[in-house]
Amino acid sequence: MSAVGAMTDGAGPDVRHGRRILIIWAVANVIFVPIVIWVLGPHIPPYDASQQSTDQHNVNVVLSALATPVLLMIWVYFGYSITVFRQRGPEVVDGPPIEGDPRIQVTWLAATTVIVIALAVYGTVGLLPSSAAGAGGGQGPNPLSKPPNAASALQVQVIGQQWLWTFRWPGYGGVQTPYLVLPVNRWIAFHVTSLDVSHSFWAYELGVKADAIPGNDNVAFVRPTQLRSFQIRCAELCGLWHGHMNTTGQIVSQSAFDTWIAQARVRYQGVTQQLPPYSHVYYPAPDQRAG
Amino acid sequence: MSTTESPPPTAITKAPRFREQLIGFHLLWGVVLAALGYFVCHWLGTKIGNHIKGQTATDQDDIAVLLGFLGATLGWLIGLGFFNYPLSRMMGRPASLIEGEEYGVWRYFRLCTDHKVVAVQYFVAVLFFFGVGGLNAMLIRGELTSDNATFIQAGNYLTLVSLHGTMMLMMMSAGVLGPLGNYLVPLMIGARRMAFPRVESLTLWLTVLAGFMLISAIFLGGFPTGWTGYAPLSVEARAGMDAYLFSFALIGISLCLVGLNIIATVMTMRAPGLYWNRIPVFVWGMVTTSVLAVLAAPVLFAALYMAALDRTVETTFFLASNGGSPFLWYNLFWFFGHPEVYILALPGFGIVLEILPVFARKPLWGYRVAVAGMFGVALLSFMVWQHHLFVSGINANLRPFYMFTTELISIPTGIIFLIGMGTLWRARIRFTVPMLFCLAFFFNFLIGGLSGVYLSDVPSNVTTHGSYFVMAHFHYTIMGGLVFATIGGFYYWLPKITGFKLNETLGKIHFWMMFIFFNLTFFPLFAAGLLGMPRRVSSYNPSLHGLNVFVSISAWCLGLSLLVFLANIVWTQLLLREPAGPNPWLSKSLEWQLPSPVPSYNFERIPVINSAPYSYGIPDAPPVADFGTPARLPGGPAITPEGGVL
Amino acid sequence: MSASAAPGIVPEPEDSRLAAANLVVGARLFASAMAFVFMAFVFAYFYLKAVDSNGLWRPSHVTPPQGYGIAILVCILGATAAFELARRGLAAGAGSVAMLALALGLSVAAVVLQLIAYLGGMSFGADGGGYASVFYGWTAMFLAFWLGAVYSVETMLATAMRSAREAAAADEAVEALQPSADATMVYLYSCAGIAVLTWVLLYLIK
Amino acid sequence: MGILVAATVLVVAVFFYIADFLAVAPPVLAASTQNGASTLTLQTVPAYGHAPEPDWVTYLGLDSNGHWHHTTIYQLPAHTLVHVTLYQFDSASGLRNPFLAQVRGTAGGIASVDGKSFSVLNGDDASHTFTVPDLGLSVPLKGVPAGAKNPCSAAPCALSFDHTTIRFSFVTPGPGVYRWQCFVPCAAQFFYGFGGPMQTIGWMSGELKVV
Repeated sequence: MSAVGAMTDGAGPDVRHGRRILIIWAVANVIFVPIVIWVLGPHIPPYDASQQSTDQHNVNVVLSALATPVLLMIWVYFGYSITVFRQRGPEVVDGPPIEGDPRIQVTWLAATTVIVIALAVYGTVGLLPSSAAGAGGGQGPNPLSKPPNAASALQVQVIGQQWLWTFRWPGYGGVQTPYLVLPVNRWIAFHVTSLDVSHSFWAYELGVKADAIPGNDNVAFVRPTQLRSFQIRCAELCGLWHGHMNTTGQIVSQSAFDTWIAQARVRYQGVTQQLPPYSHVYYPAPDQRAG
Repeated sequence: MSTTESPPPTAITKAPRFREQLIGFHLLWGVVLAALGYFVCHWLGTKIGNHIKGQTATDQDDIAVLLGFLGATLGWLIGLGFFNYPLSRMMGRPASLIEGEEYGVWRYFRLCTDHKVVAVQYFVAVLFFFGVGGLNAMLIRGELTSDNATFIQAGNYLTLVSLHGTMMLMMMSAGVLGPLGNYLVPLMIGARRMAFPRVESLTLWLTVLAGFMLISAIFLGGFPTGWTGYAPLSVEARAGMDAYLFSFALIGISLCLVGLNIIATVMTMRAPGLYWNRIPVFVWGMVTTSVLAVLAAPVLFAALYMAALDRTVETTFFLASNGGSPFLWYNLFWFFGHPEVYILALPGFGIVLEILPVFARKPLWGYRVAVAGMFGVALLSFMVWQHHLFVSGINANLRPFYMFTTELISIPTGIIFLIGMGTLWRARIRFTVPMLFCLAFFFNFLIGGLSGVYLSDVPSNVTTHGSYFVMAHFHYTIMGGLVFATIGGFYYWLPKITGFKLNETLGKIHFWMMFIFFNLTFFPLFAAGLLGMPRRVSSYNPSLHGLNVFVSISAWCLGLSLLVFLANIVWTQLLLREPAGPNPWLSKSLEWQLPSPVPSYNFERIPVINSAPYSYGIPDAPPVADFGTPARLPGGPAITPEGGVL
Repeated sequence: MSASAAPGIVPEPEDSRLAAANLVVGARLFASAMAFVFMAFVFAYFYLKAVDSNGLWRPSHVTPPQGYGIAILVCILGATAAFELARRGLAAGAGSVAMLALALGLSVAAVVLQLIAYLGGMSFGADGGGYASVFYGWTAMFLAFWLGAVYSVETMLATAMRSAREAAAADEAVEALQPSADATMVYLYSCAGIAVLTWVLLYLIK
Repeated sequence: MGILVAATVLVVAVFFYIADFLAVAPPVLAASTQNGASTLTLQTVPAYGHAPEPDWVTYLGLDSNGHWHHTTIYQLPAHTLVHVTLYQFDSASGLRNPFLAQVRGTAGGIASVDGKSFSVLNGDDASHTFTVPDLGLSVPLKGVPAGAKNPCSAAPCALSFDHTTIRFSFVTPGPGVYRWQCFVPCAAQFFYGFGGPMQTIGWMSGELKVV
């Protein structure tokens, strides 16, 4: 980076330190950046079970590839400095009285500003409706980043309570199930809410995380792309069994899903009648102090 | 509130005898009256609670518990003598600024207005509570050697995690402002005292009380919420929650007053010649931290107060079913919580940048940019709090804005790295123990900062939010950053505070153990988070078992390294007691020009400052300050460097 | 672990104006901290009002005690004005005991009125929804801060009375009071500003 | 000196600290096994009636000698049919999520209350549930009707007090620790009915240790 090279101008005649640091840094980049992208990269979670988790995986790889040169620059610089500029022996000698260089400072500020703006733009693009539909994150009741024809997405209400996830299907007679089975290659709209305290619905392999907040309808979109199972966990501290609020979901074919939901409607017929009418939020009694 | 005259600091007279000491205002009576106050007010609270029966949120009589804590606080402060002065002022007696400085060793157990005594009290208190919080961490790692709760029950595990988090956050916020800030700010700016010496002592004793109150939560059934105290989980929790609310509120008050005191001191009490551009960068670190403390802590206080009302008189601030909203807590808490994160970072910047020039034997590279960077961090930290809520479903449309402001913080933080790099350029580096800790600060904070970029990026945040990735990230910034810098600072300044050397060899053993095992402990946790391990769980996916066992073993070794630190302190400061001399590091800073330990009046005469304390290598630099000439002619004083009263 | 003073060293005394400057700076900083406490309540007010969760922000029966609201506000503004007059009197070298006594009386009256309102004047309880929560939380918090103002005013009055009795010259009495008066004034003005905001948000706006 | 005192206090405080945590685990109650089937007998009482928390609702377990123990950690053999008998002394307080009125995961998908088998309960009649989410096992427990003449007020409750008897059977999975809990917000005086006993192992939450 030019900042390092330019530093020698203010420092005096010895220009070789800067050049050496630059060369070491360049060599290190040539070695490590490809390693991060192609060797480490494929192993960075959350893999590719859905369009959203694939996006997040790509973002993580890109961020890692960008972070590596920065990390290497600081490490190389500090490593070089503490090796070469070390004062051996007991005597104490003062170094050259350099009090700063505005050109380097401005260059550094400009460089970091450019990087930051680029990162912010990149992150925002990752949220755009067309590409990722909010990247699997909870977006509240009125999501801005929607997939194409969001209205036809499969609606699933995710209900958190202490300490259980249940799932309600407004498109299938409002039946409620204790398991989550999803059709592959179809847009899903999760409506996450809670009956008591705050939880966070984390479908790890799907790349979905949305807080379940009482009184709030938190919408998150996902499009699964693989036939496989996925872990569901709670990612917000919710009391005693927070760490046990796990279950396993399945991504299946559309026909298998249709069979499963039809069976569930029959099986939970009796209890479905007792459920309150489908709503985005619930305020179940006893809402105040029970007794 | 009011003082008008200030008698000159008096020399210490002969301390009263032990028996005479027993009657009076000090720690013993503080403890006795605090216990008495708790039980009296608890009894009273039970009566009130019965009177409005059906209006208590839980059967744990929260009204009685909270009133008990209030009574304990009052009793504690009465016993320590904090009400004597206000009462005498209410009687119309004249103001004074000196109290308890003449009591010899007993100064350390009572209200004392000497800023150096308060700093030592702070040092002991913070070390003690840091030890308690650290042992909690050891127990946590013990439990996590198994993928299912075995050795500690799930509920107790949550209490343990909550205690660890809250204790560390509480004590580390005070960890630099208290001991080093109170000790060094007056010395570095050439003052004899802090602006409000009694308030300074008050903040200390409130911190001590708050620490013990927090520990008392385990006798009240614990609390399950972690340090974030999320409502409405906090509303339904047992009475241990009241201990969290009350002790955190006391810390909020204490933090706010510490900040107020430091800002007022720096604004009005600088020695002549100490212009704004000559103030040591450590003092700037304290000032920027104080700005955050003064403005953020009150919001925490208000939020905790609302939660306490929800639990006692059945208001509904945080209950969605009754016209409140959990988001209200999230916003208020994180409006405090994010500046709090920088309250835990800026002191580290200050310490590191102060120590670096001494051992690089070079002037600080880019002093003005460094100060601007600190202010930049302080200001930006008020504008980023919703990045803690990226997936919560609040204001999803503002996510790009908060992503941008969050990433903006890396610009002023990057400046700190630039300053460090510039200062090391062609330096004459000496690897003393404080210097090693400073260099480790840059290593750790870099990893912490870069992992923050993942968290600030919304798509990546969806996976990492609420996972061990976050936990590893903030341990890298707080423990790897602040704690490393603070320990470096203690190695650097302890010889000044006590007058005795620390052992270099033990110090280096401590450093290398701590550095290696810190990284072995927390780096694998980034992977644990990415692989799907949520925070604050006592049971996890069995596939992560090996990783967690490895981390636990590293964590215990990390704990052992701190025992080396403790042994070093006990051995060299209490047993060996080898005099350090006034300036063992050959520093040019003002405090090192004074004898070690510093006499009670600090400066015989207020010095006249000639330059910033970083003039290393400048051939004919004048001494940093002129101690000989009388700073003020009788009747013609200059209070601020600019020569006027503010 | 600071060492004892070496015998024979008498440190140079401190300038008395330093403490005065400290007090004013401290009062300003404290006022800004107080402003942030109430900023939290202002945020709670507007946020809960906007969310209106479960339609329970402010049920129709929840109406604040308008009479008490006005009376408390008048007492607070009156106390502040009286204190300002007392301070000006001090600056002019005149006696200030009467005005300080008036300020104290009015500030205590505000506390008493608020307590009476809590005990008998309320048409709704603390559990009456979002607005009720904000109302009780805010007014009780303000009461606590106002007690600090009462303490300051009382201290000023007591000092004024004692120095009028004991001081050899009137100048000395004035000198003892002036810096505290400035600091207290900063605090009282801040409290008065928050009291007006309280009245506007909690009583005036529906 | 001050540091020395502080260090001593630290050691003492931490010792008590650890002791306090380790002392509170409730005991493990092993189910009795005969002829390849286990029997687990439990009761729920509306108020424990003794220190430390006399007002708290709680489960109790019966050992093979006929003694009731105040614990919720039960040890069961793996891959074995377990017959559970539950004496229910508490009145109904209703489910927060009516879905849990469904009997799931038991042998035949049914349970019996006072001899009558059922697969769905009216959610408002539920007093507690016995639910092991990881096994998909959930049984709602019908409460004693309101206005009972002879309510039990302190554990352990004799069968002469008003109660309902719930019976069901399930097959244990492979070895492991499975948490179980009650899903009815039955913690009186706690907000949402879910504080206190609901969040404390040994009262309304516990573990099945399958060995």
